[in-house]
Amino acid sequence: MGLELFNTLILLLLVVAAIIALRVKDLLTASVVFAVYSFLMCLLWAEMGAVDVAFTEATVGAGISTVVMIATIFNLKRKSSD
Amino acid sequence: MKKLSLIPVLVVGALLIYAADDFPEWGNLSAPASASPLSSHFISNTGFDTEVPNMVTAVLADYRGFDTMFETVVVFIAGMAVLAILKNSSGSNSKKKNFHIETEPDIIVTNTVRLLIPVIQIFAFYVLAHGHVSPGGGFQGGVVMGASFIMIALSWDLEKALARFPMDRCFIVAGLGIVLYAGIGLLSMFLGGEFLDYAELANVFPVSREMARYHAMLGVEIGVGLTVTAIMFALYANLATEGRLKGGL
Amino acid sequence: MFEDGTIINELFIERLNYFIYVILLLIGLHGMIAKNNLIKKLIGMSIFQTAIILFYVSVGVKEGATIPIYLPEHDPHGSHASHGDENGTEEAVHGPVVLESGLVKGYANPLPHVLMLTAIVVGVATLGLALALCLRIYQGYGTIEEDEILAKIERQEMRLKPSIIVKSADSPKPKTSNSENSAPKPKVSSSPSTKRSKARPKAKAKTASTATKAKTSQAKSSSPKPKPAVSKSTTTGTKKSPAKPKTTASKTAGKSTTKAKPKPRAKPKAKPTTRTKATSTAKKATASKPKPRTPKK
Amino acid sequence: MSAPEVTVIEDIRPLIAFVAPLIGVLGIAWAGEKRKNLRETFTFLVATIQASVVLSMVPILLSGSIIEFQIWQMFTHVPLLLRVDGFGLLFACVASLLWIATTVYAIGYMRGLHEHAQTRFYSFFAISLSATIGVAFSANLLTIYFFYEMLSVSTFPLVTHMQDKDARTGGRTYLGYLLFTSLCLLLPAMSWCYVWLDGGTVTMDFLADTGKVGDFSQTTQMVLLALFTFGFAKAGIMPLHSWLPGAMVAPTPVSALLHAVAVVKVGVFCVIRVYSDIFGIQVLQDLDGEDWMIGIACATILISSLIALSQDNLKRRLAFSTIGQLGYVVLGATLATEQGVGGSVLHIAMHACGKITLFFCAGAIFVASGKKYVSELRGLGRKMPITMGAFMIGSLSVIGLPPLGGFISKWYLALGALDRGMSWVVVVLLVSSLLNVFYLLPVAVTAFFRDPEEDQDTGMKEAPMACVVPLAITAIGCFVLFFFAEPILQLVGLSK
Amino acid sequence: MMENAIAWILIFPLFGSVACAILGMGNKKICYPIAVLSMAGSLWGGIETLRQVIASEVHRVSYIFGGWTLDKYPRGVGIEFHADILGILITLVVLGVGLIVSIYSKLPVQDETPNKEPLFYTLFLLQITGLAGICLTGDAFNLYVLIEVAALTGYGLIAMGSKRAAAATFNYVILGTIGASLYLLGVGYIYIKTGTLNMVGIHDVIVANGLADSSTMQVAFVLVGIGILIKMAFFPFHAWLPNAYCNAPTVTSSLLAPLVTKVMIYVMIRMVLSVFGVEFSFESTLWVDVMPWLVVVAIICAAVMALAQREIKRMLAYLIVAEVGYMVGGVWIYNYYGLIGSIFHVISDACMTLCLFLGAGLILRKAKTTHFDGLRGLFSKMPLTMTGFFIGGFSIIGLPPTCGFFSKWYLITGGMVSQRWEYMVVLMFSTMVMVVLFFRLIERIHLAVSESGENLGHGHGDLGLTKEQTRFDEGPLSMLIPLLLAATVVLVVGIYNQDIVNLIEIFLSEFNLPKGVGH
Repeated sequence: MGLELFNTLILLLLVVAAIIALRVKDLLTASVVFAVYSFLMCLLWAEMGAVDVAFTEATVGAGISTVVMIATIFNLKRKSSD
Repeated sequence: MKKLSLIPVLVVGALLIYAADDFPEWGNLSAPASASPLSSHFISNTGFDTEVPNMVTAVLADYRGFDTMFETVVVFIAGMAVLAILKNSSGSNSKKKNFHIETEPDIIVTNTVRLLIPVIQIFAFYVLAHGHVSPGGGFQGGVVMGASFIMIALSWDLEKALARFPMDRCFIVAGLGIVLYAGIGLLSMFLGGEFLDYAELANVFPVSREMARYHAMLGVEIGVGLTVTAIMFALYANLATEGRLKGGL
Repeated sequence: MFEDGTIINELFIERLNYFIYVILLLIGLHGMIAKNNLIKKLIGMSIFQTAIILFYVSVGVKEGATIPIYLPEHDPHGSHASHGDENGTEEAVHGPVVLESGLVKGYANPLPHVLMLTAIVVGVATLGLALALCLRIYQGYGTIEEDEILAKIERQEMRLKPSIIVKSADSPKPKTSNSENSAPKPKVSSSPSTKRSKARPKAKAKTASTATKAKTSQAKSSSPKPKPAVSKSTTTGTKKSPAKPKTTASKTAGKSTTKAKPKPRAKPKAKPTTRTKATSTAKKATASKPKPRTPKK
Repeated sequence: MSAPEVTVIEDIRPLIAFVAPLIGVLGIAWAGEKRKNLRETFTFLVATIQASVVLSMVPILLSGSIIEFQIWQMFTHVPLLLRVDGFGLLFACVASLLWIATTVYAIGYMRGLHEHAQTRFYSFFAISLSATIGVAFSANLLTIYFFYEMLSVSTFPLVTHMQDKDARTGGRTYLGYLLFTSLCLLLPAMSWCYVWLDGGTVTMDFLADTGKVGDFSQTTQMVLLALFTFGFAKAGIMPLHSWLPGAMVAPTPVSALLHAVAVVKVGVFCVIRVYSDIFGIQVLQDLDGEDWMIGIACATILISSLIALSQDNLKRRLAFSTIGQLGYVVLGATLATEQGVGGSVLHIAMHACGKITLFFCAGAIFVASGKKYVSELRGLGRKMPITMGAFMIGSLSVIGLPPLGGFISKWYLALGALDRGMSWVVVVLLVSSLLNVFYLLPVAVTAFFRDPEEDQDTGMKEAPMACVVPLAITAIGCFVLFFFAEPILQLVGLSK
Repeated sequence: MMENAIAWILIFPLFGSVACAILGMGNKKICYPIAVLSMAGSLWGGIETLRQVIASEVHRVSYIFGGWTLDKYPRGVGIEFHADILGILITLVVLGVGLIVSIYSKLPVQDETPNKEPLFYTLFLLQITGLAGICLTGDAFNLYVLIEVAALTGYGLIAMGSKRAAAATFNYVILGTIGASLYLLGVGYIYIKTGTLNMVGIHDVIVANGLADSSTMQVAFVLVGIGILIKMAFFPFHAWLPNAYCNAPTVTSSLLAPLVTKVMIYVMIRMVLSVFGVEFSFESTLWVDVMPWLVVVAIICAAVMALAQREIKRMLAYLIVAEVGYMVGGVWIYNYYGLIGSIFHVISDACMTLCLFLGAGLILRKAKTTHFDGLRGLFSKMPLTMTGFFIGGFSIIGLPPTCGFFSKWYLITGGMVSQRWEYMVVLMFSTMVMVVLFFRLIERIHLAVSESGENLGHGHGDLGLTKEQTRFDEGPLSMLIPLLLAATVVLVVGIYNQDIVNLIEIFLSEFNLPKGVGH
């Protein structure tokens, strides 16, 4: 049951993180929030027993793609209209 | 536009919910996906076929090795495409950086990183080599390794990282990774099996067919690792500097 | 669908994963379609893909199953590796044994995990490529807001209507970038198409050479002339670009505006891939490009 | 009415007759503008070869056998098959013989006017002729469709030869009508026949599958009949006729050969094929709504003649007269009697000879005097007696007075109408002949018996020899055909 | 070597691309020969495989990677290459087009993407790899990976074009990713119900467990279908195609335009027939009733939009969208002839689109423009190019004996058989539109008349052009020969269509499709 609760909690947080990542006006914040989203996702998968997927998501989703995204945003306008 | 775009979204949503009603029970053992001869074969025979404890690695690198080869190719393509898009598209005409890094690299950061880098890289090798018995494998290892170079670039500057890992060498390494992977497959094909039939390597190496698969998997994982390392770093280097490989973060 | 209470109910109780994944998928999809900022579109894309991955992983879940790695007692490579040979196939002579079917349900289904590893990789590859495209678009149009980009493309199409040759000879119209965010531009650009088309062939003549020359000159720092433009250019994106045509125009003082017209068009041409018709001023202009960056380190 | 017992001979000559012009094109293109004489020699050579090959097949036909040659297998059951039967051979003879005359004429005409791009002109001329021969020798619907389309496309550069605004308008109407009808009416009609008969095993062969259409319901047959009749818009049946006057922007040799002989005759040839070899006389006579077709044909005849009356441009007047005459041919086919079909077959030959004479004359007048309007021709007969005399003969032949070819064909048509018990058709024939008199004779009359205005340049005389000789020959041909009607009928009769 | 021919099809371009990437760094000149050679080798593999397929009594070659053969392991453990006649035919089309384009590519690549040859050829060869793999694979997920391989290379190749191309490519990326992801999701839905990813296995399970009425499978069908429709630029989803192809480099558009959409149509046919099965797809879904009408809308809109274009490449792009409508319709009118028609049209349309785009590339190179206003007098300037180009055009119109006529014939016949009059009418309509398009083009080139209709020049064939504008000036041979080759192929495929159709009939004989009249 504890796992159930953990599961549900993460799922809800995921939705929140996703919405924030898409709504916030500052792209830098958005990408960081997206990293949080990825990390939550990684936790969720680890909890579901998909350790390899979780590992990959941790390195890629929360790691590389965030770094790359931020590196790109530094070359772009940081503000977004939506 | 925004309002309009809701329509397809909601249609898709309705479809998916409609189907979700029909899904088997959550985590049901007798669900087709879990009870299919496929998954049970993977679970029961992985050890028998390949002696690899980590089924995911075995399925990834051997049973579905063909997929993984193209997964590596996809990474390779991404690197090449990014280079193709950004190469000598001489930089931004109207560019206001969010902020510039004028200062020398910070002493604390650089020293910490100097301590961390070896650990990270060793860890990367561990992840790669230990992927047979624990979570991890070529891809994750490669990403960690690439991240270590990115870390150099972040804490000093890109030139320092590129001095250790020049861009053209990046792509040569990436290419070699694919050559290693497909080459092992090709070798096993020349030895009389199908493409990627690692078991045939037992004809030349003094190991059983299972151990041949076991070791060949390590080989292809290394190939994946090489490609991913190089491309991840190349991605960062090109994107951070719009392909000029100068300045950047 | 939604008024059907039972579905909602059980969705929330047993199949929360399936429900949430649908929500995430829709959020991502909406982000991809409706968001105006390209980066936001990409974030939406990633959410979209991770949602699908979540679905696959949920498919692989089994009640009370552990991760798909053999426990030590089942480890084929451990103690079991040495004995065996029930079924007389020579593979099994000193190979491990097949896991008893009873134990199979103890392990999660590895196949979806494998598929999703691949999917994640594809996702990051697509992301990287798309980010590169964003950079390229930003260089071209000075913005990453979709509507503004479309507006600029529209204006550029309008402007190019009169001239056939330039419009379709090579659709690359890179120079638009700084033409768009400059008010005086359209007036200049309303030069008779014949001028442009005449300027074209002689420009094409020195295609390859200028391309390479431009690149090399780009590397080393350049003539002091473009300095003022650069200093202006460090104010803001929009204010800077009017400065650029002015510099080129000042260089080509004495020439009529229509004759000077191809120059700003030509300058950025030296940068992108396709055939460049760079004139001497164009090369100087490109050479000035790295300038603002050189003090930066 | 197919006669399966005729012996079939495998022979490559039909293919030669078809391919020879195509090979000639290479020579023509190679010679180019530089070597005019060489180029025109090539044209003449090819025309002669084609004609001789065609003629060399006449004895075989007369000996009571037919020639076949299969080019390749198109569909599972449908070969691209060439077959020479009497009817096709007759048409081939007419086309190829008149091509020789036209070649000579064209040399005179094009040089006389110093036309541009003559190489292109001769090349596409040859291509369209080979297409015509292909139509004449086709053995089934799809084969005929192939060459039909080939003809449509290859004549486009000839129609738009002048490359100016009028050429564009003319070319647009030309292709618009022809391709629209062939792609949107003919194609469905054919696929309908192929698929719905015996589950797609029917080849729509002109010998084997005659009358198979009878398995359809009456309405279906009627729809098919309409689709085919209007699908072959080259036949110029009334609602779909206006491409023909539009195509008159072409140089006169083109108008003469293609739009008085090859193209339009290909249209009616196809129509006759469909009526007599796809439907078959029996089926047609049992078909109720078929009288409509007769009515449409008659309407075409009358209306076009009336329009022709009002035309002052000589070539346009001739064009509308052509439409009327095509109406005769279609009428004969729709009558669906031995006599009627025979009449229309004859009329193809007779009218070809007569009408090409008229066009030659119009062209000659244009070359000599640059006049293209009837009202300008006053007193021209004195200046160019041969031309106008030939014109007179041609008109009489088209009107249908003995001892000229036109008479016989109309006679047979009348007989056919009477067989069918449709006396009103005979009335239509008489009226239209009267109209012909009204719109054709005045031309010659003004030319001969009206005094020219004085401000005319007096130095005008006959057109160059190369123009006059052919039209004289064809004029004589009108006489000759009158006496050779029987052999022609016999030749055709062998295949029917 | 021989028994692995099917693997060589992919191995050649794969290694070729890596070789381009590594050796190309040293000297760029080496990339072109590598590309041509590996394409030739790959084509050899394809022909060899075709021979094997025809030789085998089941007309199928099944090749399982990694040696997880069916005798020792359950189906689907390894990834299977499943080459039936249809698959290998389309593969040969892909390889043939690839070879021709690779020969053609020498000069355009040098000029349009200077000092990017290694990158270009690497992506080029990987594109071929992906497309050929799509045609051959028998594994639903592997298909997804290969689709992504083809898509990513496509993005890269297109984006090398121009700045304008970058924006166009971004739309392509978004739409393409949506499409591919929807397909992936559909595969997931299939997997959750069938537990396998092997196409044959899926079909067996569907038949065995009677999943036809399971809502999950229905949704999976819809998801896969929509995903593929997006990828093939079917009308409502076509937005990415025109801009992408117009702003791409010449070689890219000549490679992608003939192949990408056609291959995706092949995937649809494969999914409909082999994976879901005839009964499922046609009997138990609404698509049979809906799709033909969507096709009608698609073809009409695409044709009208094509009419509005004044620029060759853009016009061609919309033509492709219309042609896609043809082929989709041919599948969904659901009968034997319609399927023959659309399969044969996939082949012939690839040939003629290749012809047209190669021609457009040459025109662009020589006339410096592909806008209608710049084309006058090209017949005398570059007659051979124009001949090749318009052979393709006549094929699109559907004039015999080009291959376009025969495919159109079968499509019309199919519509006739299943009495889909609306489909036939719209075919006629678009045919007329194509007539207008191409003969208007001929007019603009051939006549001395401006579009608004006043005479230019002064009569007698004077086009109002200078001497050197109409002087004979053909493109370089390395580009001209491939074009003429393609034109010849268009004619040859038309003339020998019988043999190809026989092969297609062998393939279709194993499905019970309504054959008779008005079933």
